[in-house]
Amino acid sequence: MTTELLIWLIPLPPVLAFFLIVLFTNKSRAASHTVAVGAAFLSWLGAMIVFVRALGVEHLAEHPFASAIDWLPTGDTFLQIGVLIDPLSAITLFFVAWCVLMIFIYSVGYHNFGQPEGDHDHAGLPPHGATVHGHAVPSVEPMYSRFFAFIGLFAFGMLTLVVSDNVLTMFVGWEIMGLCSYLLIGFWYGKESARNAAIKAFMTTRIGDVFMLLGIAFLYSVTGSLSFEKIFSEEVLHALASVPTGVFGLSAAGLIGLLLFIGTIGKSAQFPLHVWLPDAMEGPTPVSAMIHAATMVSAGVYAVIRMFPIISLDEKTMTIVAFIGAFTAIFAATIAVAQNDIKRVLAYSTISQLGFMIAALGIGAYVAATFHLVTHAFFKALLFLGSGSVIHGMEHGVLHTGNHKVDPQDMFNMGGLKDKMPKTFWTFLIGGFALSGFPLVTAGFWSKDEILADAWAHGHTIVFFTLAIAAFLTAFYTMRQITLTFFGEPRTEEAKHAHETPWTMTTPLIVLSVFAVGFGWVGMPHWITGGLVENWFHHFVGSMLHEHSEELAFNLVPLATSLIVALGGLAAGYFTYRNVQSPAEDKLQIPVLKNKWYVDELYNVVFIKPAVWFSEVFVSQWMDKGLIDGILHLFGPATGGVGSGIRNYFDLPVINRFFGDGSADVTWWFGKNLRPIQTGRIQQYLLLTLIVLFVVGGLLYFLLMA
Amino acid sequence: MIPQSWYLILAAALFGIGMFGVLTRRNMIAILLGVELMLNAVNINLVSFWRYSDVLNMSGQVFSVIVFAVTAAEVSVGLALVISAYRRRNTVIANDLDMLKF
Amino acid sequence: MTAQQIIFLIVAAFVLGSGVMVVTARNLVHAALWLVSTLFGVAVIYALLNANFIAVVQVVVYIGAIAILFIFAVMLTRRDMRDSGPQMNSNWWLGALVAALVFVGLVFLLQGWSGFTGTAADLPSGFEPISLLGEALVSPEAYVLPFEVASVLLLAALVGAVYVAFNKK
Amino acid sequence: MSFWNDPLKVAADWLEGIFTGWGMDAVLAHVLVAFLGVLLLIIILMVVDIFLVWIERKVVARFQDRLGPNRVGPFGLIQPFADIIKLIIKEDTTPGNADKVVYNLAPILSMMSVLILWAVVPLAPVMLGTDLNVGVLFLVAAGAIGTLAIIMGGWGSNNKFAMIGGFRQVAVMVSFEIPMLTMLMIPVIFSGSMNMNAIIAAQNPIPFWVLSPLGALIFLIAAIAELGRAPFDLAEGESELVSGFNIEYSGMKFGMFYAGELLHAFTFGGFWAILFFGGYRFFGLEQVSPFLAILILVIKAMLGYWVIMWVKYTMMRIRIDQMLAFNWKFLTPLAFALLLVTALMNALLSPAPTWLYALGMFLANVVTGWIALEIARSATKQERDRIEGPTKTAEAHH
Repeated sequence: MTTELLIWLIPLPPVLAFFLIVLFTNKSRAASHTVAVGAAFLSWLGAMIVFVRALGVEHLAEHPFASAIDWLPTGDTFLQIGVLIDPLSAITLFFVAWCVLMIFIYSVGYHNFGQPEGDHDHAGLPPHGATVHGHAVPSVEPMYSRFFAFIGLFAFGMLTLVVSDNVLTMFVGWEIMGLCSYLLIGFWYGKESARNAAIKAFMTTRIGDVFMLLGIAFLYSVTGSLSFEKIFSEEVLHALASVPTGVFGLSAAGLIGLLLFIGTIGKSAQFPLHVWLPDAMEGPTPVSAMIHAATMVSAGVYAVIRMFPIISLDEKTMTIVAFIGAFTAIFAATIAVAQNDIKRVLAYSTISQLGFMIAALGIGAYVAATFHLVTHAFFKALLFLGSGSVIHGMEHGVLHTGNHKVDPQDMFNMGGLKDKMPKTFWTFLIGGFALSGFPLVTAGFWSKDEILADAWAHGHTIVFFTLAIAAFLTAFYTMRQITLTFFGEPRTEEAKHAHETPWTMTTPLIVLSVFAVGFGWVGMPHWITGGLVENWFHHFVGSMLHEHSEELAFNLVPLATSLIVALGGLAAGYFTYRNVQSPAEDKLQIPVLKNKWYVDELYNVVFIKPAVWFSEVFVSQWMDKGLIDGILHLFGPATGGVGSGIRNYFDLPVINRFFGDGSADVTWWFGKNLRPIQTGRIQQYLLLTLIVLFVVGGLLYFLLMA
Repeated sequence: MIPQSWYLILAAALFGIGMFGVLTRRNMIAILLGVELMLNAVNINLVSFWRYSDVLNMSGQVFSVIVFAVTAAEVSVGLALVISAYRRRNTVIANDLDMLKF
Repeated sequence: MTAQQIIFLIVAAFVLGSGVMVVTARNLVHAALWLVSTLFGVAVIYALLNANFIAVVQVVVYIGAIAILFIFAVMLTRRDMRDSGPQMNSNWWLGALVAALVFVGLVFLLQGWSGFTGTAADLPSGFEPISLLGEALVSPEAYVLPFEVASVLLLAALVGAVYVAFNKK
Repeated sequence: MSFWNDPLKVAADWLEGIFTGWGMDAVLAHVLVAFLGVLLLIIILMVVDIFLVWIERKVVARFQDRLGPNRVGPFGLIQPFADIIKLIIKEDTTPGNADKVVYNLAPILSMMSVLILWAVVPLAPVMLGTDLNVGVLFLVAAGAIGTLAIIMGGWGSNNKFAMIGGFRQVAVMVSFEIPMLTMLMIPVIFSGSMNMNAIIAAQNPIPFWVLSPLGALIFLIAAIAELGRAPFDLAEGESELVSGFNIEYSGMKFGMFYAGELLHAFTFGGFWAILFFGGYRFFGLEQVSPFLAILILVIKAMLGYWVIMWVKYTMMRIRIDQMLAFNWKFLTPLAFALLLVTALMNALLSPAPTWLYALGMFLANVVTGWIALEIARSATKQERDRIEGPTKTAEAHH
């Protein structure tokens, strides 16, 4: 099979799985997850083959695997649909395939496959457990098959986005993911909070998507093409950079970049539009991992990286990008410090880490941003799946004690899980260390260090210090989380009875932890290895840019900074929370942080309240009920009068009597008189037909001849 | 040589005879016999048109082969219907099966 | 008048005579047997037209299958086999009139056609109508689709006939 | 050209010369000679037919450990003539209320359907009635007339036994026509022609029974069923239908049915030889003289006829439902499968050398037959278990 064909095929298995499950196998849980995991495995296999083949190609950036066919006719030309594997998409495909496969496998265990049906579970609510021989045991998810169908579609969206060779199909994948995130965040639609979160996520990302679509339309109108190959060619880029738009003094490239970047702000939950992401924790944990690590938010960053040649053309846009990234990084990190929900901490951490990547892109650190995207995907998937495992273990405890008031996600209800769930603990620790940037061994260290080094080397001091502080906070809240969750003594009865999760959940954790550590090594700067091994990642991804970025020389300041902030943050986190037993003892429960800087409240006051007021009071009360209804009420009686007049003097006598009853009478009369013709004797019919044919045919013949 | 008109007139006559049978016979099987005659008349036409135009163009023969197939289908279903009607109503007289009127 | 013409006239008279017997014979089995002889005559007509294959297929399909089916059907509906009542409708004269009109109309229309009295060209030497016919039947450029549709029709008729005639217990 | 090489042509030319010498029109003379040729063929066939009676009676006698006719003439050779005399002088009865025309027409048609077959039989490379390009189909067309004859005989006799016999025979003939027709296509595939002479010519150097032994076998089975001979002789079924469709016939009319059947069997033996055993071809001997070719063909046909007799006198009659089930559920699907396999293999192997082609065809036939037998065996086993299952438990109960 040619590589191009294989690339075409990669996104297909999950969508086929979606249809198979929805149409055929939704009654059988085992068949559904077999289909879904099998599809993910096929995609994974294809992705790995493509990745390995991509590695074997010299100058992949100049000669990518590409194939395209005509799709939508636009006048004389066609919008094309196609696939493209260059270094960037190859590396993205790599981590997406791994994370997706792991998450699929994990989902089997997470949804309690093999457990009995719940005693009083309903579709749309999380399973409440079943009673078997007097023991409470976890029960299987009622909408098990539906879940696999949805994440299949989700994976299809992401894979489509990654392999597409143009902005349009990328946007299609983007929107499929938007739909799936809505479906999956609201998976337990019986919960009001989940419903609201789904709507919030959908609406918020929609804001970004609208701008992105504007950007795509603008891009198409300026360049006449949406294919990456065309729009990233020298002449097009040059033209884009030189066309002024008159909007804030931006060039066309700047405006397009800005519009596309707003799409990313929505999708990757950057500062003004970040509010949906923490609420998205209402979905099942594999979904959180899917959204936060493997697919959706990565897609946002991927889009910016993909569009980097355009975005980087305008300094102003770059500044905005850098500012928003850096601000988001530190802003979300501060919030994460004060959260008690294990998944929420990770959610804010995701926002913060995405800020890192965006900031890195804003200062032009293309390779570093990509590197951090990949490492982050691995360790954040690991952390989310780990937290899901913890929650699962805690739910076990909750089922054991039967005290459903205890929130299994609150870290202050945990503690001492290290011994109960060793595999989860060790993998979570690896993930946490990678997130904090624990020096030298973890992947997170290398990627984060590269961002800091880039910022320092190019003189973006403000960005550098902001990110450094954010990195310190990252290490701090990560250690806080680990300490509260795993160390010390169990703080509740439930935590004492927590239980290690099944192999379907722990195996993905172990696999991902290998990557969380190991993937950093492909991007080690050459000074650490003494030049023995080249910085493969830099070499591979860096070839994407037209002017190859120089690898940075060794510099002590950023290295020392990352060492200090990582180790310092970890140490501070551990020592601060070593003995904390309850939220009251937590000194960092500052209201402003706890309440996420009141952004939701602000939005509530600035947007939602006025909107509600506008619709409820202005439109509904004044305009609709007052003005329009008033006019209508005037019309009502008038029309009624005219209508009754017409009815009495026209409708009843003329229409009903004459036309209605009259035509019926006539038809009845004809029917009655024609009835003898219908004898039921086929030969008579035929005879009659022929005679009529003769008469008509003869008449026509002679008339036409005459 | 025989002019084509002979064949066409023969076919027309056979068609007329068949039609007479269809229109006048009381027995349903006899009606179907008449239909057979009409179909044969059509086939004579088809084959003669093949012979009297371009013989390398086989359309006439092809269509007569298809008429064979259609005839076989028509007869099998038609006779099955006759037998079925005979089982239910005990008659094969077409005019006795006039339940489909008013 | 050539020998061929004489043969044609004899065969045509045979065909028409048998045809008339088909539609007038009181005994239905006789009618069916007269149909056989009509069909046989038509096969000879095909042979006169140099369509050997069609002629043989006419014998195989019509006499070997269709006529036999008719005879079977007549025998299975035996009650009316020796029906002594009239075999014609009361308005048979109207049918006869229409049939005659059809014949006259057809001939009238045909004689206005320019090719009506045309004669056939000689067959090219080495002419193999069977292989041409076979290729035309299975060639995608020619008639494979109608051919296949006809075969599907036959299958459907087979199933339908079995279903309709099946004696439900 | 001499009488030795092309006797028919020479004789015809000579006769035409004589007729035209009498002042006859050339065309008329040609037609007359053709008619005389047909007459000659029919006479020869009738003579052969008479000896077939003797052969049949001798062979059946040997099968049954008897001597057979041995009183009239040497080895009883004159016996058939005695039979004929008996049949002719017998009273010619016609049942009351019989449909006389149909009744009398049936034996004639029956005989005719056999004789007409010889129009396409190539006796020698240069000796055949007509070189029809659809000779193979003609075989089936003539069979259709035979079917008609039997149903006419069955119906015209105004006898229930005759009617049932006729029905049965027609059911058998109509259904076994399908595997037969299918198997006729196999020589057509190999030779690429429906012409009998072309089929024989294509059997050089490998006769078709090597390429398609299964096809030859199925053709033989279908032919026996077409003939209505044992084990497929339900139309006569002496023990149940007391002679079936020909119950009411006596005298020479019965004789025509009887002779027609024997000649038919011999004819099918001939066709079997032509289609699968190379016809008049025997190591180039047929090139020497047409008389030798005829001799070879007759010997081969006799062998085929002997096989048909062998089957007849060793097999018991099977029930009508079993026979139809055997055809529709086994023979017809097998024939279709074999036709498909043969056509595919032919397309596949046509570029291969001859020995490989022959080997591949042979193996394909063997494999197809083996698969069919396995399927049939397992189906039979299930059926037997279904039927005998309760019996066995009942025995165990005792």
